[in-house]
Amino acid sequence: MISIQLILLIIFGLAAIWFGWRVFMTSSMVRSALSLLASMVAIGALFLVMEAEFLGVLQIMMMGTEMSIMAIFMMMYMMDPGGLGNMDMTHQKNVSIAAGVAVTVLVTGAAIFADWGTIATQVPSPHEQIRLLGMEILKRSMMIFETAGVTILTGMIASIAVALSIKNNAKK
Amino acid sequence: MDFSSIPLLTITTFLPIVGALVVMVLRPKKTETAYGIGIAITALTLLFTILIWVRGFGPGLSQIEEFSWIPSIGIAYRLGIDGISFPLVLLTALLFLSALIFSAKIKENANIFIQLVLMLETACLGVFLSLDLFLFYVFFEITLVGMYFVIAKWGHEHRKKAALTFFIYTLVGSLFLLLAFLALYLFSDPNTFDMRQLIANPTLTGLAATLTFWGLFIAFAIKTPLFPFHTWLPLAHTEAPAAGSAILAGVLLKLGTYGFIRFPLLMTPDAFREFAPYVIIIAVFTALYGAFVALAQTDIKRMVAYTSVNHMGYLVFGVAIAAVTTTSSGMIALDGAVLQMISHGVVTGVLFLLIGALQDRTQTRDMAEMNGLLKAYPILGWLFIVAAFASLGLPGLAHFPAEFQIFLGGFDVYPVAVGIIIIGLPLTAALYLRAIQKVFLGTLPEGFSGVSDLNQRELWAIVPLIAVTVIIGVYPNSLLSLIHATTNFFGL
Amino acid sequence: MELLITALIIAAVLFGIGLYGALSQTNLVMIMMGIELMLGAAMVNLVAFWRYLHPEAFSIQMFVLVAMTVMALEGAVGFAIATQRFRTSGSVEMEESAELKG
Amino acid sequence: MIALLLTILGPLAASFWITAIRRKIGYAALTGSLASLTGSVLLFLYMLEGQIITVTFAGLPDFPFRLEATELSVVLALVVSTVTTLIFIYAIGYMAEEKGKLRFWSGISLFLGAMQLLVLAGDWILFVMAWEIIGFASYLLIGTWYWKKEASDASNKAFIMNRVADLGLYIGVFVIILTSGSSRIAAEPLQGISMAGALALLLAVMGKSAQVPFQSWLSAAMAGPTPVSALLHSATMVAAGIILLLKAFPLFSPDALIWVGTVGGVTILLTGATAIFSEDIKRMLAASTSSQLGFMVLAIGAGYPAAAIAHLIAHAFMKSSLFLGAGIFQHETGSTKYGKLGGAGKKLTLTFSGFAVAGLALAGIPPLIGFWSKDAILTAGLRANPAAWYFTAALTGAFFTAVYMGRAFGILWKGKVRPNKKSQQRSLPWMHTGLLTLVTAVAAGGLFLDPLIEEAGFIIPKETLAMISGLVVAAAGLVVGWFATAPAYKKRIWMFFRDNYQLAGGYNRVIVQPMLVLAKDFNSFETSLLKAVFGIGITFLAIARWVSKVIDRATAYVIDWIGIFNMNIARMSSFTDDKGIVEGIAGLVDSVQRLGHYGRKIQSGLVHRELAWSVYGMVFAFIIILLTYL
Amino acid sequence: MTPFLNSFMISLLFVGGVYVVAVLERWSMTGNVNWGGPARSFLLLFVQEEIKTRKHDKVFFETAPILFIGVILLTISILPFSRGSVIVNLGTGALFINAALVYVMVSLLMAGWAVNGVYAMVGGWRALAQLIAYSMPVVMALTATVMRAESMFLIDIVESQQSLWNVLYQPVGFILFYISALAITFLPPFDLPVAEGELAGGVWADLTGARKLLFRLGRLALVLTLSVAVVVLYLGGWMGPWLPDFVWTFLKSLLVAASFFTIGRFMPRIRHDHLLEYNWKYGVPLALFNIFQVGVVLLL
Repeated sequence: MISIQLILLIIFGLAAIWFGWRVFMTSSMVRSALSLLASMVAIGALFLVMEAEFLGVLQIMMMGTEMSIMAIFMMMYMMDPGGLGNMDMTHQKNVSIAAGVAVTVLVTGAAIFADWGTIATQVPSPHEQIRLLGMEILKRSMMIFETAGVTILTGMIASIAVALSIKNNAKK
Repeated sequence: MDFSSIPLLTITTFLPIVGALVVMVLRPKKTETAYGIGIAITALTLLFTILIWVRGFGPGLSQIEEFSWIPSIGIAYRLGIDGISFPLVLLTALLFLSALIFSAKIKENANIFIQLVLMLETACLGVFLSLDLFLFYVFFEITLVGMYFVIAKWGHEHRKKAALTFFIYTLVGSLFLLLAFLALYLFSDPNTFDMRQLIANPTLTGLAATLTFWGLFIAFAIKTPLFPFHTWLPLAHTEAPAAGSAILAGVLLKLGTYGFIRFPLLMTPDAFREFAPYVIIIAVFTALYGAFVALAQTDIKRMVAYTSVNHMGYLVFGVAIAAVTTTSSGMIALDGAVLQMISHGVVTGVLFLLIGALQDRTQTRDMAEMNGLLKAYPILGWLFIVAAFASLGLPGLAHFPAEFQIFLGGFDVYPVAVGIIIIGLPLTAALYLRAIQKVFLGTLPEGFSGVSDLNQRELWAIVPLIAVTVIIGVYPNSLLSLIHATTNFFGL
Repeated sequence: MELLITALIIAAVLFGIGLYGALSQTNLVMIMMGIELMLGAAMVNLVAFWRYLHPEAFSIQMFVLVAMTVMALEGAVGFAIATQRFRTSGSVEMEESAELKG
Repeated sequence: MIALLLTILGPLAASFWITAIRRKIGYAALTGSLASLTGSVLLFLYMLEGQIITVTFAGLPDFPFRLEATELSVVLALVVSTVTTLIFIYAIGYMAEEKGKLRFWSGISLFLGAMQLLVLAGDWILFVMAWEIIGFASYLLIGTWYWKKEASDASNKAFIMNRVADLGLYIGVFVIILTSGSSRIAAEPLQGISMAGALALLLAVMGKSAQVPFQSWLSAAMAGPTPVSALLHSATMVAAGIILLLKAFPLFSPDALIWVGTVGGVTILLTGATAIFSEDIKRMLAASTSSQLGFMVLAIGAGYPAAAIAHLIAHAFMKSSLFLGAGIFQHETGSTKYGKLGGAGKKLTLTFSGFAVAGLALAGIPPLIGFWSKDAILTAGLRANPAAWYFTAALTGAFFTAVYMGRAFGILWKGKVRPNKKSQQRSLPWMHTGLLTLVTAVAAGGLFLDPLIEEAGFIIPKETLAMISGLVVAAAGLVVGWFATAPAYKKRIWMFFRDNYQLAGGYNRVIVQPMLVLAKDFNSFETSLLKAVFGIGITFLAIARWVSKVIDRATAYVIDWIGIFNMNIARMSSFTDDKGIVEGIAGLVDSVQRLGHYGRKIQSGLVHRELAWSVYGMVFAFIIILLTYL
Repeated sequence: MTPFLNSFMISLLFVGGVYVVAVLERWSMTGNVNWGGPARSFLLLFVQEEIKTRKHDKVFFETAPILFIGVILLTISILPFSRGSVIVNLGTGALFINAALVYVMVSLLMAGWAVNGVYAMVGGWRALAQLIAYSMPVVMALTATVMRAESMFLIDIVESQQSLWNVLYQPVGFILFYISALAITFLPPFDLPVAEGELAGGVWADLTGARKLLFRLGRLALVLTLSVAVVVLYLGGWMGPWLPDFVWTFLKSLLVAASFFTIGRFMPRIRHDHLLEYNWKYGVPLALFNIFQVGVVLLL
């Protein structure tokens, strides 16, 4: 049977895929960045469809910021004038396509032929979800989550350290 | 939280490594501060061990601290303590404190030295406290690494050679150990690394037990060391820095003997009983051999090193006796053996520290080149004489109760063996007296420019150990009560 | 069932695209985009599994969070590296960066 | 209880004070000994009231330590503390201008404490401890002047000989404990001990109380200060052996006692002869000590411990006073050789008289104390079985005693006075006090001997025959000795007698050298063992070299594998031969480089290539997983 | 009320609110209240001819305004005017506000980039800079309020202020959120993206007609939305005596909006890099402190 959920899934899924495809098809940096953003938002929408409301919203929010930043970096490094510039920025195309297709096929095959046991129909309400997630994070998986936090901190420090200009150091 | 729920053992075990980290992070410019930190940490560790004592523990393995580590194959973080391991823990804490205080004169990369020593302490405590084969093995290996670097970096003239010999020998030993542990694990039912279960019901039988026993035996015989495997010991002891050899003789040898008691005696008792006569033969030979070779040495440090071979011979003899018989005499011998570990640790530690002080002053270890030093360094000399007599088993000092019990227990079972091994006593007496006469007695050579006698620091390091020696000598029950309770418990 | 499989297939395709991008692009930032896509696909998988297989296991959601963390992190570090490369070699073209050649 | 502890801990505390505080050392020691004395007196009074004080405290797990003030031990303790106190008084004077006060006083206090512990020990382990500590203290005391070669030698000799003999004690105690199941020293044990155990104990006794063939350390021990010798020879060190015999006497079986008696008799004769022919007053006294102790051992062997105790007490007083006198002579003349001492007696009349009284007592002239004790021993010999052997041995011994005492008198008195260095007036009073008090004890002791022994719970045997014969031989001996004062007997045979039958050197040849040789052999074996280990390393190294040739023709993986193998071997052998490790490393480096050469072909620094590689890996892994599922 | 009626009157409220806000805006610029002005300018813009720049990016050019107004409407739809009157009572409302409002800036970015012009693009990037600056404090401030309410339902958040309004309960959070709201609405002093003076209108420089209209309208709606958000989150929502609930919300929101405009008039423009600096150096720590303080107070 065709449930509304399935339809939404397919719609947003197609959207995500389409935008994802666009990412590498445009010759304009900002376009690709923003289409990646779109794709990510679609993924967030997928989450929402799959009733993981918190995650969906969070995904949408975070990606908004992140992809915009990506766009600005594109501008900075690629000097992309508004949409013109028609150069090809790809290499080892065949390998890449092969790899992409192969992986896709493999995973799809696995997804189709694997035997997923029973399918759950009911999930907790969003509010309940958030509560349970909080419990999970702060009780059982606290260690892991703290690790993630520490990782973030490390990443921040590391990226700042890397990005610091040597010239500045020399000057100081 | 109440006193009983504090994980004292874990704290005690990992306090030193924390200290090492502190040193590593702060990397103090002044070595004084570095040593301050190190000494404070070790002192704190000692305090914690004493707290453990105060908290008290039953005859069996108690104060267990356990949580799952690699549950899939039943490896867990298990710490526990009983009357056999606790005195060793105490010894370790005390000896490391003294060693660190004593070596506070080492100036070149003091920070790294301190870190290594602290790491070593953690490892040793871990070995004595861990109740899990895997954990035990890990700590066992760490001790190896730490000691290797201590010798190789801060040792004397042939340090590289010595360190490498030490490393290779003990590495081979731990290979056997690993195999034996795997055997213990595989043949236990249900498969477990938990030493408590392995002790509770030793399941090995037949050939497996035999092989396991010999594997363990070789591993620990190398560490202890016993006769054919002892050649690393004089090198290592002689070349290591004073504190290093004190730790090496005081604690690291005990890893082997402790292993003898903990594994072959408790986990493969039948095999041990079967092969005990051979072990006894080896032990007797080792004791006499060590005594004789020591008698022939001219290098005083080497001599002391060989005497520890001799003492280890007594010790293993006691353990083997305990394995042979289940009567009370076996228990007496085992008490003696355990006490022997402690007393040997303290006494030999003192001796090595004193020799280190001596070497700092005279720049030589050759007894022929020293004479009449008692006049120059009265305190050092007298402390050395006391320590030497303790080591040759003078009553009222640490070694006597131990050796007396070992021989007493042994005499019941193998009077002839005791008759032979006891010859070691006058031999050690002779060699120590010779050393004392050569080094301290006699007249001071002309124009001897005496450096000052033991200074405050060295006294602080050495005198407490001497005090402990005397205490054990005159009031052995202080430790023996604990030990005896445990040996009783294990029904040995 | 078909719901789950649909989600998984979507994820698979996204992953493939991301992979293609990561492999084919010459430009560091673009490569990062590909990686982001792949991560997104992974998250879709996770959420799908949570939704259709184990709604009670919230560690899955927790892992999605961790994955987002990783994405953000990857972005940050990637941009830092890009900045550094841009400073040193004036471009972020990976074709030109073969210092790691053995 | 307090008294018991006071007796033992008083001196020990004094010793501790001396080592730690280092002030007023002489007086501290004196107070310590006085404390001990008062303690023992208190004990004695308690004992008169008939109460036996016992202190038990935790020792080894199954064997608690116990102190027990039995009649015997109380009496002995009393004697010990009295004699020691007097000697201390003397020593304050004697040590006044000697070096090494600190060591001397601390050691001697420790010695006294240990001795009291030995006397009062109520269980064998404590007894062994006291026994050994006495040995240690004697080591310290004899080595008081450690910078003198002979002093340090003598101390070593004393300690090691005792140590060897102590093995006997260890074995014996093991036997005792294992047979009786407890370490307590029982007045009347359940069953005796085996022959072996008895002989082992006898060995210990021979070592401690310098019986043949262990007597040589005693004369060597003369290297120490005179008070030390006085102490060692009179009531403490050597007496320990006798005390051991007394405590273990109930355990001995008759045929074991025969051995004891034999040892005693032989010692009496041989060492008596030594004493006669010795040319040095202190050595003479030393030898005589051995022989007197022989008397005691003989008595015990004969089965009459009472006689032994009596003689022990008497001998304690006599011998200590003799030594003190000798010490004064030494101080005045600066030597102990008969040659130099000639006529010293004329000058120091007071000292000489004291010396003479003690000597006569030792020779066994009534009514001095020695007469009674010797008489008791003769009686014991007479009643023993076989009486012939025991009695003759004892009688001859008595004769010898008289002879060498007489000879000593002769030399001291008849020789011509020679002027010598001024006498230290400052220290003499102390010495005289000590000496004369002891002498009075010697003179008057005869009256108190019987009650004392009875208090100790024994009866002194008496026989008129013994008395008369003893008196006769004593008189005869004195006369012979008085006239046999020819300075030196140069004949080899006499020398042989004098020098303890070469046993001193004999030990060196019989025991010490072989031990050292053995040690040398072991050591060489040890070095060869090391060499062997190194040799293994070298062989491995050779293999390594050979293999490293093969490497060149091997493929990369084989290279790699052998390289690591090679490296291990090189490690193993590197401590013998540093070149080895170098070559091993070289081989490894070579192989690794080859491998790396292959590696770098796939290693393009390009990110996308690397990514592609990782993807291949991923796909591969994925397929594997799938296959495992299929 | 039926849901339909409910949503209808809410939208009515909004339209009215927006209109009033428009009047307020004029007043804040010119200083005199002119009730007809907004309507007139609305019509003017509506009939204005459309000028498209050369080589503009079609997709973005069309989508940007729609996205802009769309996200604002989304935000509106989850804000409760009273306990009953909310269109979508979202389980993650508090988070959603932020999530949606991020896209305001994204749309600005798109618009700025789409019209192929320098000023516009610069404006867009500035917008992004501001976004990076304030996103952190906003989320953290929201977190604090959610912590107090132990729920993300905006209604619960309002309920949680029964005893004490958040403005007093967590003043630091309020200030942060208030400033950030000002920045979100890129009103002066944060109006760099569309600064008339220095950037000739910035993002909007080259927009005309309906698109401009949409943006202006959207901006007005945005102001109202954020005022409502401030009210809901910090000023106790509909709580107040005598008057019906939604009226209270309405009045409070208008007051907040007025405060927005007035503040804008009396403050100098803050450069975006300064804004970044302040927000990251002081804003984030303050927000953290705020969370900490709320947590402590909660646990007490």
